[in-house]
Amino acid sequence: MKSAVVLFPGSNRERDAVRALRLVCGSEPKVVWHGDSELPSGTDLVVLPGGFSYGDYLRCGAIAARSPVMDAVRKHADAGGLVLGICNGFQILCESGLLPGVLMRNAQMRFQCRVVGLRVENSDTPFTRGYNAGQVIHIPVAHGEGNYEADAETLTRLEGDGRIAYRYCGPNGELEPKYNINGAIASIAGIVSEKHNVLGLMPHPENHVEEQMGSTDGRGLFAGMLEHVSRAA
Amino acid sequence: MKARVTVTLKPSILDPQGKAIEGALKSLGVGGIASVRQGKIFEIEVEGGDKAKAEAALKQAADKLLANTVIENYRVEIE
Amino acid sequence: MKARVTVTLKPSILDPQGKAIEGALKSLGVGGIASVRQGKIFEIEVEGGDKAKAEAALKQAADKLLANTVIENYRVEIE
Amino acid sequence: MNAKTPEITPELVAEHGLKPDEYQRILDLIGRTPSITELGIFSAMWNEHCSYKSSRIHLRGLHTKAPWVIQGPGENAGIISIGDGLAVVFKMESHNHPSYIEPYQGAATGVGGILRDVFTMGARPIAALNSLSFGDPSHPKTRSLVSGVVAGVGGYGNSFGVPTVGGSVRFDTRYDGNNLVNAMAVGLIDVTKIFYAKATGVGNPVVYLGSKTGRDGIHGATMASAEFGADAEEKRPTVQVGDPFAEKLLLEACLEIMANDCVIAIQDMGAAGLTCSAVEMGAKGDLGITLDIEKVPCRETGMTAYEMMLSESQERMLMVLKPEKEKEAEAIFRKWGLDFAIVGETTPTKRFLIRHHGEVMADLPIKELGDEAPLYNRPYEETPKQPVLPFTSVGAKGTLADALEKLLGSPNLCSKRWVWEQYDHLILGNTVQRPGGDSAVVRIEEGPKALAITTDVTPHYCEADPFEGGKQAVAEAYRNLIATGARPLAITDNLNFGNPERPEIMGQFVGCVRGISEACRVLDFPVVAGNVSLYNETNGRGILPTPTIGGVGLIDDVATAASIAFKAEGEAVLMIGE
Ligand SMILES: Nc1ncnc2c1ncn2[C@@H]1O[C@H](COP(=O)(O)OP(=O)(O)O)[C@@H](O)[C@H]1O
Repeated sequence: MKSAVVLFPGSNRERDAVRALRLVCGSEPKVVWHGDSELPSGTDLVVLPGGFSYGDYLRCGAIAARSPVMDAVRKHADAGGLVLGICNGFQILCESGLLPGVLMRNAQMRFQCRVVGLRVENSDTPFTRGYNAGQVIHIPVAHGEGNYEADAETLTRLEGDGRIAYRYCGPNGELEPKYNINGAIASIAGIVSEKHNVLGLMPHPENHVEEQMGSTDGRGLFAGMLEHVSRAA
Repeated sequence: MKARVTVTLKPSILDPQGKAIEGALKSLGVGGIASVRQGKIFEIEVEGGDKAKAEAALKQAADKLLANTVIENYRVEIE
Repeated sequence: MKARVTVTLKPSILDPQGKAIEGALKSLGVGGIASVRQGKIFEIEVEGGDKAKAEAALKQAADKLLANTVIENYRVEIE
Repeated sequence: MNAKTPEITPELVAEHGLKPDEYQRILDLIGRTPSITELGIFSAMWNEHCSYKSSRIHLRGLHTKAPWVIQGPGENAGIISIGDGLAVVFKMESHNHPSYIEPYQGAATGVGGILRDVFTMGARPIAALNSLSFGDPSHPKTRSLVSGVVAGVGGYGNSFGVPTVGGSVRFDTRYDGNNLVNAMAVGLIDVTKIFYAKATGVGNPVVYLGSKTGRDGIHGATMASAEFGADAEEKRPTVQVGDPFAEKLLLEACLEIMANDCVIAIQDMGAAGLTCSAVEMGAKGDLGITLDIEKVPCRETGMTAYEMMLSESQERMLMVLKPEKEKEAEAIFRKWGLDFAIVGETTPTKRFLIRHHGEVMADLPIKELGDEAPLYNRPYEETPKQPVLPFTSVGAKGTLADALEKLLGSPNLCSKRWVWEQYDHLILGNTVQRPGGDSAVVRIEEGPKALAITTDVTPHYCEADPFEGGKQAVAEAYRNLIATGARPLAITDNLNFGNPERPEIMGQFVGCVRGISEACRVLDFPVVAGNVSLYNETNGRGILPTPTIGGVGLIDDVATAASIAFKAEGEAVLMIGE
C-alpha cells in the first residue's frame, strides 16, 4: 500500500501517523507538503494527521481545508482513493466539504485527553473491516473541538446509509451520555463518505498500535485499510 | 477603509460556549441575564476607497473563509 | 431587551488569529485586505426593561468574565 | 549622543528598577550619563530576573558536575548524555507574575518560553511538565486562576505538539496573591549537533528569526522582579500573548537550518528579548555586536530603539549565521512563513552598538553588561530550628478513620485528573507511563531506552526547616525516579521565594539551596539548569518557600519499568526503607 501523510503548518501528529503506517502496514509513507498541488503517483491512502493546522485559528481545520493540496485530495477521493482524516484531519474534511457536518467545542468546554471506548458500527468499510461490527475498542482522544453536529436530515442519511463508523461507548458498547466524551450528536466519533472511501475520526488509533503504549486496539483500522488495498490490487 | 464582518451561529445551532458563559455569569452573581450567544467579529482594514469594491471583497472573504455557512450567518458593515 | 458586548484585543496586543486569517485571505486571492483583527461578540438577552440597570449588569459581566481588561477592550450596546 | 534623549532623572532611574548605587555603578562604568536606550538596556540586564544578583553567590555552591553532564547551568538549558550518541536537554522556568495577571496567556507563554530554551540548543522537545501552586480553593480568585492557568498550559503545549506528561498541583492560602507556574521542558538531541549561544567570527551576520516585534511586555522584565502592590491590577502591565502555532513553525524551521549546518550561534529571545540575547551571544564569544535596529521586523509603526530593545514579544530568536548559508537559511524560514532579517553583525570591538537609521542609540561595553552586574550578598537570618516534638505530644484528634477522611478530602491529595486530562499527554506516541504515577516514563524514539521525569517539592517542609526541606525535595524526586526503575541522572531547580530584601526570606533561600546542594552531592545527582523567581510577595506576605525540583532519570530497557498499579490478586505487598 502506498500512503501519503499531508503536512500542514501546525500539524503535529504526523509522526505518530507515519509510525503507525510503518509498523502496521509495513511501508514508509511519503510526507506531502500542504502547498503541493499533486499527490505522489500511485497513492492508495492519504492521511490528514492530527494537530492544530494554522493554529486552529478562526475555526479548526478551516484554513487548511483551503490549501492547494486539498484539491488533489478531493480528486483522489472522487476517484475512489482512501482518505483518512484523524482529529484535525476530520475537522479539515468537514471544512472542505468532503464530509458533512461540523465539529464544535466539546460540550464540557475543555480539551480532553483520555482513552475512550469506541463501538465499531459496521464492518463493511475499508476503515472498519479489521474489526467485527459491534466490537468495542479502546483508543485515546485528544481534542477540544470534537463535538460532531449535523442537521436532522444529514443525520438520518448517515444513519440510513450505514455511514456512522464509530461511536463513543461504555465498556459493553453502551451509548450513554456519560461515555460521550464531547457531547457529539448520536455519540458519533467517526463517519465515512457516501462511497465509504473517506473516514473522519476524532480519536487517535495511531497512538494505540504498540503493546508498550498500553494497547494495540488501533491496529485493526490500519490493517483493514491494508487488506482493502491489497484485495483491490 | 475600516470594515467589520460579524459572524454568528445560526439560531437553530446549539451554542455550548454561550451556555457555559450564561452559567458562569449566574454563579458570579451577575443578575438579569436571560441568554448569551457568542459570535466572532473581524475588524478589517480595507485598501483603497471604493466602497462597492470593498463590500464585494468582504463578502467573498466571508463566504470563502470567515464564516462556515453551514452553521453560521454573517453581516458586513463598512464605516 | 437585546444587547451586545463586543470584546476586542487592545491595539498593541498581538493577534495571532487575525494574522493567520490575513495570510489565508491573501493566499485565497481575496484582494485589498490590509489587516484583520479578530474579536468576540456576545449577543445577550437581558431580563426586564430598565436600560440603566441592564447596562450596569452588562458592564459587570464584561469586567468580571467576558473580557480580560489587561489585554482586551469592550463595548456595551443596548438596542 | 541623541538629541531626543529625555533627561535621565533620579525618578526615571528608579522607574527602571535601578537603585541609586546601581546607577552610580553605570556612571562609573561608562563615564557619562547613559541615553534612555542605554538605561533601558542596563535595567533589563541588571534586574533580578536576568542578573540573579541576589542569588548568584549562593548558587555557586551547587553540585553541578558528573561524567554524564555535557552542559551545566549557564546555558539555555542543561544537557546530560544518555549514551548511544544521544543527550537530553532540559530546564524548568517560572512564569509566576504574568500568570497571576492573565492566567491563560501567562501560563501559555511560560510554556512557550521553556520550550524555546530547549529547541534553541537543537533539541526536539519530547515532554513537558508543570508544577502549579495556587491559593486556597475558597479564595475568590483561585477558581479562575486554576482554570485559566491549566487551559493556558494545555493550550500552548497541545498546539505546539509536545506531550505534557506530569507535574504537581498544590493549594495553600499563602499563594492567594501569588500563584506559581513552573514549566519544564525536556528535549532529545544528537550529541554532535548541540548549538550554543556563543558567537564566533568577526563580520558574521546577526539574524532575527520568528514573529514580529511589538510593544508587548516592555516592562515585563522589571515587572517580574518587583513586589506586587495592591494596585497591580490597575497598572495593567502589558502581558504577552502566545502564538503556539508560530512557535511550532519556529521549531521546525530552526531544526531544519541546524540540520543544514547554517548556524554558528543561536539564542532565544526571552525576558528583555533582543537585549539579553544579543549581549549574551557577544559576551560569550568575546565579540562585539552591532545592530541596525530599523531592520528589526516590527508589528507596529514608530517603535523606538528603546522599545525594540526591551520588547518581550514571543516566538523570536537571534542567530549568528554562517555567511555563505544566508540564502539557504532564508529560504527555509520563508517556507515556514516566518520573518527572517539580517539586523546586524559581529565585530571585534566588544561593544554593544545600537544604531537607528544610522544614529547611535547605545554604545556599551558588552562584557561588562553581564559581568559587572551588581552582586549582592544580602543579609539573611537563618530560620530558627524548630524543636523536635515527641510523638506522644501530638495527641490523636479523632479516630484513624477521621484522619483518613480528612486526608482524602484535602485538595492537595485529590486526584489531579481534571488537570492532566486537559493536556495532551500521549502525542508523539512515547508516553509509556501516563500521569497518575510517581514519574512519567517517556520512551526514547522506539526504545528500548526511556526517561523517567518528575517534579517535586513540599513547601511546608521548606518553611519549617529550609535545609531539610531542600534536601527532601531532591530526595523525593530521586525516589520518584527510582520507583519506576530509572537511574536518576540530574535535576533542574526552580527556586520560588518571597522578597530577598527581607533577611528571613533570604534565610529560607540560603537554607533551601544548601539543602539541595547537600542532597545532590550525596546522591551524585547534579543540578544542570535552574531558575530563580524572587519577590513572590503581596503586601508584605510572602509565598511558602517553594524550590521546585525537576528530576530526570534513565531506564535502559523500558520493558523493565515499574509502575504503581497492583498487577494481580494475591501478590505480596512489601514496605522497604526506614
Ligand atoms: N500540573 C500537572 N500537570 C500534569 N500532570 C500533573 C500535574 N499535577 C499532577 N499531575 C500528575 O498527577 C499525578 C499525581 O500527582 P500528585 O498528586 O502530585 O502525586 P504525587 O504526590 O504522587 O507526585 C502525577 O502523575 C502527576 O504527574
